[in-house]
Amino acid sequence: MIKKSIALILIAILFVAIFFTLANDLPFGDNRTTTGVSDKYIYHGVNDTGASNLVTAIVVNYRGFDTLGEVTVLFVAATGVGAVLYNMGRPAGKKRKKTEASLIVRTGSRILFPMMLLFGAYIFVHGHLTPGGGFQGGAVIATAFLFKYVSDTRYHIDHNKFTATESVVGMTFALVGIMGLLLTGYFLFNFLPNGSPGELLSAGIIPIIYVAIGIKVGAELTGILDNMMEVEQ
Amino acid sequence: MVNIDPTLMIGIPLFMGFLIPSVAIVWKNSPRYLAGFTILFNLIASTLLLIRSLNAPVISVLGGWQPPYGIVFVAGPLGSMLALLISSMTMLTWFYLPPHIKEGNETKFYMLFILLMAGATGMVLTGDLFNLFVFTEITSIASFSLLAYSRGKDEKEAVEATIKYMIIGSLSSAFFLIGIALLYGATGTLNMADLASKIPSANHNLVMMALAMIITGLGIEAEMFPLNGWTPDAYTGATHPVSVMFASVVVKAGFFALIRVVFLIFGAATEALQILMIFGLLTLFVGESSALRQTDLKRMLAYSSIGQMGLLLVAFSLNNQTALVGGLYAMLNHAIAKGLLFMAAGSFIFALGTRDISALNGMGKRMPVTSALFTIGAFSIMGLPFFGGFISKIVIIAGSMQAGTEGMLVAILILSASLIELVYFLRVVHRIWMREPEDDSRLKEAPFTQMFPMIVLAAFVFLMGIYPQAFFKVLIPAAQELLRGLGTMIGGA
Amino acid sequence: MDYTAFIRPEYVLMLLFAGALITYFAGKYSSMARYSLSLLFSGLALLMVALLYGKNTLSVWTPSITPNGISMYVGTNPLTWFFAIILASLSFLTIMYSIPIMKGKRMENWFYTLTLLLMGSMLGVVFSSDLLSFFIFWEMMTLSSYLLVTLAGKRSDKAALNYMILSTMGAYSMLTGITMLYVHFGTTEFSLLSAQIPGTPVNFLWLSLGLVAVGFLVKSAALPFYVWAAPAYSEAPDGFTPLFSGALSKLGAYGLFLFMYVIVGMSALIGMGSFRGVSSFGYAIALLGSITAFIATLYAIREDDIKRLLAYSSVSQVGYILMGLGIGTSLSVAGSLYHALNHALFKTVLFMGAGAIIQLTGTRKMSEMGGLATRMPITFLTMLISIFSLAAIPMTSGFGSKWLIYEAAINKGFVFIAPLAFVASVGSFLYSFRLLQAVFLGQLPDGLKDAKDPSLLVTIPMIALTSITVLFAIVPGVPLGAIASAESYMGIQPIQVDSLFYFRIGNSFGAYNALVVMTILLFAMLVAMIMFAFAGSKSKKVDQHDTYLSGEIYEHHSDLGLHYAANFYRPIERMFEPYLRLRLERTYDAFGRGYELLSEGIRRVYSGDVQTYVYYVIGFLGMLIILAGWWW
Amino acid sequence: MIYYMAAAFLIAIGIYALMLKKNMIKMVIGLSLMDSGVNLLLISLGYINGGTAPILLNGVKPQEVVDPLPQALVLTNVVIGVSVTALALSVIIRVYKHYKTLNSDKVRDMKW
Amino acid sequence: MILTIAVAILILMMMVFAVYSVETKDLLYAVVGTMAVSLIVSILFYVLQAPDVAMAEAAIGAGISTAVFVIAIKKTERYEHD
Repeated sequence: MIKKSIALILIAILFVAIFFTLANDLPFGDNRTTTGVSDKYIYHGVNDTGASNLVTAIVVNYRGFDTLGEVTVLFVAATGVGAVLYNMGRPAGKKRKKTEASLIVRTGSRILFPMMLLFGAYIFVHGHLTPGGGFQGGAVIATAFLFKYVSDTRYHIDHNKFTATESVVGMTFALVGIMGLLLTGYFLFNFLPNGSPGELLSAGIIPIIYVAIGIKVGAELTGILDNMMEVEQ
Repeated sequence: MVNIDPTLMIGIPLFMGFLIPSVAIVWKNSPRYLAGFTILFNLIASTLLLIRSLNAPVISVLGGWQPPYGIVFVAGPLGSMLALLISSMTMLTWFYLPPHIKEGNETKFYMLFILLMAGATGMVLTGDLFNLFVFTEITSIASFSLLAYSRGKDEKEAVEATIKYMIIGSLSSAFFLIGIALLYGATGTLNMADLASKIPSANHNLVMMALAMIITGLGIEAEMFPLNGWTPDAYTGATHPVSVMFASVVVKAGFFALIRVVFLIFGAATEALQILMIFGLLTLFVGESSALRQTDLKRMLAYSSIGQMGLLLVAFSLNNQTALVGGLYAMLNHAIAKGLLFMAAGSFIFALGTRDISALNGMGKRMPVTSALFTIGAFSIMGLPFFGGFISKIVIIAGSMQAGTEGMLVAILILSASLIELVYFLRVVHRIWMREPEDDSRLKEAPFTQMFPMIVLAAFVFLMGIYPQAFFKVLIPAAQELLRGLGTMIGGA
Repeated sequence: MDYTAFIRPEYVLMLLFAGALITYFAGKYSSMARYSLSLLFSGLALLMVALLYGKNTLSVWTPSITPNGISMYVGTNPLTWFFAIILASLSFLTIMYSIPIMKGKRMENWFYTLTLLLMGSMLGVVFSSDLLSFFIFWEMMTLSSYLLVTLAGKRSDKAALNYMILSTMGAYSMLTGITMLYVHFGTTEFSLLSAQIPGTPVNFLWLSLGLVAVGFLVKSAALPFYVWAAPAYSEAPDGFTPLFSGALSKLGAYGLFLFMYVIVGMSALIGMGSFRGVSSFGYAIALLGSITAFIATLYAIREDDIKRLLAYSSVSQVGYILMGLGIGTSLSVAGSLYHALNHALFKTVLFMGAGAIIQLTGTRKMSEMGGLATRMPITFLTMLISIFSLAAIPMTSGFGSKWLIYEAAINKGFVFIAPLAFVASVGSFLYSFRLLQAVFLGQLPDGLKDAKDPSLLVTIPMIALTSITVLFAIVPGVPLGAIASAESYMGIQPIQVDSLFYFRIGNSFGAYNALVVMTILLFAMLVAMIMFAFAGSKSKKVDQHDTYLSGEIYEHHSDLGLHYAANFYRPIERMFEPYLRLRLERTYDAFGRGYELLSEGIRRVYSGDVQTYVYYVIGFLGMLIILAGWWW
Repeated sequence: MIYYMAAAFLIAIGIYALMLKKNMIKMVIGLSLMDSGVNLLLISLGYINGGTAPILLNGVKPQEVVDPLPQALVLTNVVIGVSVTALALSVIIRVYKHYKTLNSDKVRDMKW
Repeated sequence: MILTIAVAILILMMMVFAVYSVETKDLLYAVVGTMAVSLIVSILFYVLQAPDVAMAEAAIGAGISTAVFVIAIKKTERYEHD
C-alpha cells in the first residue's frame, strides 16, 4: 500500500512541476522565436534550400545529420529485432494462423495494396512541397505490407530482396552525404541547384534523400513486422 | 597530414552498416572483415584527429550551415581523445570476438558492433544538444540489441538484463528529451556553445528544471547511484566482449555526455556540482561495498566499475584543473584496465564454464598467461605503484586537496573506498595464485588472436604507469577545454 | 682516485631491481643459479651501501609522474646511511640464512625474487629524499612484504590480508598527509620543504604530521595498530621472518625520524606545543611507545609458540625505539637509534635460531622442546648472547641503548613513561628467560635425540651478527660515532663520543668504561665456570615434567601440558588475566564483520526488480525537483 | 495552456503505468504514452497564436508561420519511440519464452 | 472559441482513454486505448498547425506501434494476471 502512495506522491510532484514551470515560464502561443534560431529557418528557409515545406527543409537540410542519425536508429532497431528474434521463426511455408481471412478482406487487400503503395510513394516524393515526407511515406508503405500480411496467411516478404533494397537505398543516402563532403568540404551539403520553389524537381538533394528515406523506412518497418510475425507460437 | 573530417567517422561506419547485409548474402564471412576495416578506418581517423586537435579544436560544420543554425562537430583534445579510446577499444574487442558470438546471427552482430562504435563516437564529438540525444539513442539501442544477443547457456540472464536496461534506458531518454525541450523553450537554440552563452540570461526557473531532468536522464547512462539499477545485470548478462564494450565504451560516452552538459552548458553551476559530488561519493561507496560481498566474478567486476564511475564523478565535480586531469586519467585507466579484466574474466569463464569466484582456485597454474594479465589489470585498478591507477589516484587526491578543507574529507573517503577495492581484488588475486586447484589439469589458453588484445591492454596499463607524461600532454589541454567552457570555442550566435 | 665516487644510491636500487628480475628467470632453470645470484646481488648491494659511508649525495630522477612535473630525488646522508647499512646487511644475511631453510618449500623461486625486490624497495624508502618517491617505495615495500607473507601457504592467508589492509590504511593516511604538504608548499623535495616549514600555521602542521605519523605507527606496530604484527611475523615463512621483524619494523621509526626532525625540524616541533621541554607531539609518540612496550610484553609472557613470543617481543622493543625517538633529547635519540641497531642484530639472530629449531623439531610449541643446548652448541651460544642483549643484561649492547633511553626519560622527569619502561624491561627479561629455559635447558625429549647444529649457511650469519653484538658491547664508540653524525644531520645536539678510545659511553651524569667492566665480567664468568665444573657431579638431573598425577601412569607423549615450559608464568598471567581479555583484536574483527554486514545490507539495494529501479529513478528526480524549486 | 495540461497528464499516466503495473507489456504501453506526452509538449512549445502550418505555398507569409524546429525534433522522436517499443516487445517475447510469465516480479533471477 | 471547447473535449476523452488503457486487465483493450490516445494526439498536432507530425503520429504512432503491440500480445499472454 505504501508503495502505491509513494508512487502517487512522486507522480503528483512530477505533474505539478512540469505543468507549472511550463504554464508560468513559457506562456502558450506567444512569439518566442525572435530570440532563437528558428526565425532564420522561417525567413530564409525557402530561398536557402528551395523547399517550401520548412519542416522538411530543417529535417533534411539544416539538421540533416539528425535525420541520418534517425535512419541509423531505425536501422539499428530493425537489426536488433532481427538479432533478438533470430532462429525463433517457424519453418518456411507453414501457415501463420488457422483461420483464413474472409473473402472481402482478401479481395480488398488485392485491390488496395497497390493503391496504398502508390499513396505512400506520393507522400515521400512530394515531401518538400506538401506536409509529410520520408518517414510518413515509409510508414504508409509498411501499413500496406501489414495489410497484405493480415489478409494472406502464407504470404511473407522475400528477405534477400528486402535487405538488398534496404542497403542500396541506405548507401545512396550515405553516398549523398559523402559526395557533399568531397565536393564542397561540408558533409551532407546541398550541391544540386535549388530550382524554383513549388516545383516538383526543386530543393536540390532533399527529394533524393526523402525518397531514399521513404523506401528505407518502409522496408525496415516491414522487416520488423515480418520478424515479429514469424516467431514460432 | 591528410585531414579526415570527423563526420566521416560516423559516415563510413554507417555506409558499411548498410553494405554488410547485402555483401553477406553473397560472401559468407565478409561481415567480420568489413567490420574490421571500418574500425581500422575509425582508429586511424581518430588518431589523426587527436594530433590535429591538440593545437586547435577541429570544427566540422554539417550541411554548410554555420553553428547555431546547423549541426556542428567539435573535436577538441578531449573529444578526439575519447574517440580514439572508443575506436581502439573496439578494435581490440574485435580481435577478442570470434569464440563468443558463435551461436547468434554473426552478420547482425557485426552491424550492431560498428554502429555502437559510431554512436559512441558521435556522442563524444557532436556539438549540438539534440544531436547528442539522437546519438545517445543510437548507442543505447545498439547496446540493448547487443546485450540481448547472447545465446547458449546464460541466455536467460541476458534477456532479463536487457528488459531491465531497456525500461530504464527509455525512461532516461524521455527525461533527457524533456530537458532539451525546456532548454529550447528557455533559449530558443540547440547548439551547445550558443546554449552556454544564452543560459545565464535565460529564465532561471526553467533552466534549473531542465538541469534536473538532464541530470536524471544522463545520470542513468553515467551509472549514478540511485539510477544504476540496470548496470550489474547488464554487465553480468552480456557476453564477454559485449561487457568489455560496456565497461570501456558505452558507459564512458554516457558519462562524458553528462559531464559535457553540466560543465559546458550549465557552466559548472555550483548546485549541479554539489549534486554530482554527493551522488558520486554514494555511487563510490555503494559500488565498492556491494562488490565486497559478491561470489560471481563478472558481477563483482560490474560493481567495481560502478564504484570507479563514482570516483570519476567525484573527481570531475571537484572542478579544479588537477582534479580534472586526475579524473580524465582515471577514466582512461579504468577503460583500459577494466576492459582487460573483463576479457581475462571472459577467458576464465569460457574455460571453466562457471562464473563462480571459488572455482578460480589455483588458476595461476592452469591458465598462467591469462591469470598474469588478470593480475596486471587488478593491480592497476587497485592503484599499486608503476600502474596507471596509482597515478590517477595521486593526482585526484592532490586535486581534492586543492579544494580546501571539504576536499580533505573527499580525499579520505576516496582512499577508504579504494581500501575496500583493494580487499576484494586481493581476495581474487590471492585465490588465483596462492590456492591449490582441485584438478590441476592444464586448461587451454585462448589462441593468440584473442590473447593479443589483452597483451596490448596490459602493455598500455604499464605504459600509463611508467611514462604518464605522454598522456598528460593530451589531458592537460583537454582539462583546460572543459574548465574554460565551450562558449569561447566557437563564436555562438 | 676515490673509487667510490661513482657509487650512488640509485645505482644500488637499479642493481637490486634488475637482480630481482634476473634471479626470477635464472631461478626457473636451476636452483643453484638462484641461490648464487641472489647472494651475489645482495652482497654487491651491501658492499655499495657500505662504501657510501659519509657521502651526502642528492640526484634528481627526472621522469616525473604528475601533471606539473614533480621530479623524484634520491640521495644519501648520515641518517639514511645508518638505516641503510642495517637493512642491507640484514637482507644479505637473511638471504644466506634462508637458503637451507626455504629449500623445497612452496614457490621457492618467488621467495628470492621478492626478497631482493623487498630489499630494493626498503633501501629505496631510505634513500629517497622527496615525498613522492618515498611513498612509491613505501607502497612497493608493503606489496612485496605482503606477497612474501602469503608464500607460507594456507595458514598465512588471514594474517597476510590483515597486514595488507592495515598497512595500506596507514599508507593512505600517509598519502593524505603528503599531499597536504605538497599542495600547501608546492614542492616535495625534503630540503626545500624543511626550509619553508618555520612560518606555517601550527594546526596545519599538527594535522599533516599526525596523518603521516599514523602511517609510520602502523608500520612500527604501535599501540592502536599492533594487531597485525604478531600473526604476520609468526605466520610469515621462516626464511622471511628475521628480515620482516628485524629490518622492516625499523622503517616506521626511520619515517618518524625523517618527518619529525629532518623535515619539520626540532624548533618547529617545539613550536607546535611543548610539554616540560619536550615537544608534545614527541611526547605523544613516546607515550604510545612505552604503552606498546608494556602491553606487548604482557602478551609475550603468555605465548607458548616460539615465533609468536619473539613477534610480541619485537613489538615491545620497537615500542622502546619509539619512546626514545619521541623524547627528542640528544641522549634519547642516540639511545633509540642505538636500540634500533641492537634490536635488528639480536632479534634477527633469535628468529634465525627459531627458524633452525623449527626446521629441526618440526614444531613451534616450546613445551615440546628442551635440552637442545648440548645438541646444538653454536645455536645455543649465539642465541644465549642475543637473549642477554634482548634482556638488557648489563654490559651487553642492549643494555647500553636501553640505559641511554632510561637516562633521558629520568633526566626529563617523566613520571609515567619511565616506570612503564622499567616494568616492560623486567617483562622482557622474563620472556627471554622462558625462551632460554624451555628450548635449551632441561632434558632432551626422546624425539630430538638426533638434533644437531643446522648447516653452515645458517650458522655463519648467526655467528656474524652475534660477534657484532659482542663487539658493540665492548666498543660502543663505533656505533655511537655513526649515531652522533646522524644526530647532527637531524639538527639535534650529538652525543659526545670519546674520540681517543671508544670505550666510554655516557654523558653529564654518568658513564661507564665498557672495556673495564667487560673484563671484570669475563673474569667473574670464568670463576663461575670453574666452580660449576667441580661441583657439576653433584647437580641432579631434574625431569622436565611434573608428575603429580597421583599414581596414574604417565606417558611422556600425552599433551597434558605437564611440561615445565607449558605455562611457565601462570601466576603472573593470572594477575593480568581480567585485563587481557579486552584484546584489541576483538575490536578490529568486530569492525570488519560490521562492515561486511553493512555491505550485505547495501547489496540488497539492487533488489533485481525493475519496478524498484524505476522507483529509485523517479524518486531521485522528485528529490531534484524539490531541490530545484526551493533551493536554487 | 490546456495542451500543457494534456502533455503533463500523459507523462504522468505513463510513469503511473510504469511504476504500478507489474505486467511488462503494460510498462511498454506506459513508455509509449510518455513518449506521446513528450512529443505533445514539444509541439505545444512551438505553437504561435494565430500561426499557420510552416508550408510557404500559395501566398503564406513567413511572419505568420508556426515555429518549425520542434516539429522536426518530434518527427525524429516519433520514429525513435516506435523503434524502441518494437525492440522492447521483441525482447519481451523472448522473456516470455524463458520465464513463461510477463510479471516483472517473477523476472528477478539476477539480484543483489 | 468553439475550437478550444472541442479541443478541451478531445483532451478529456484522451485522458479517459489513457486511464482506461492503463487500468484494464485485458491487454488488447489496453492497446486499443493507446491507439485512441495516439490518434487524439495526432488530431491535437493538426490543431497546433503541425501537419507533418500529425501524419507521422497517425501513421506510425497509431498504425505501426499498435500492430507491433498486437503481434507481441499474440505471441505472449492476453490477460494481465498478478
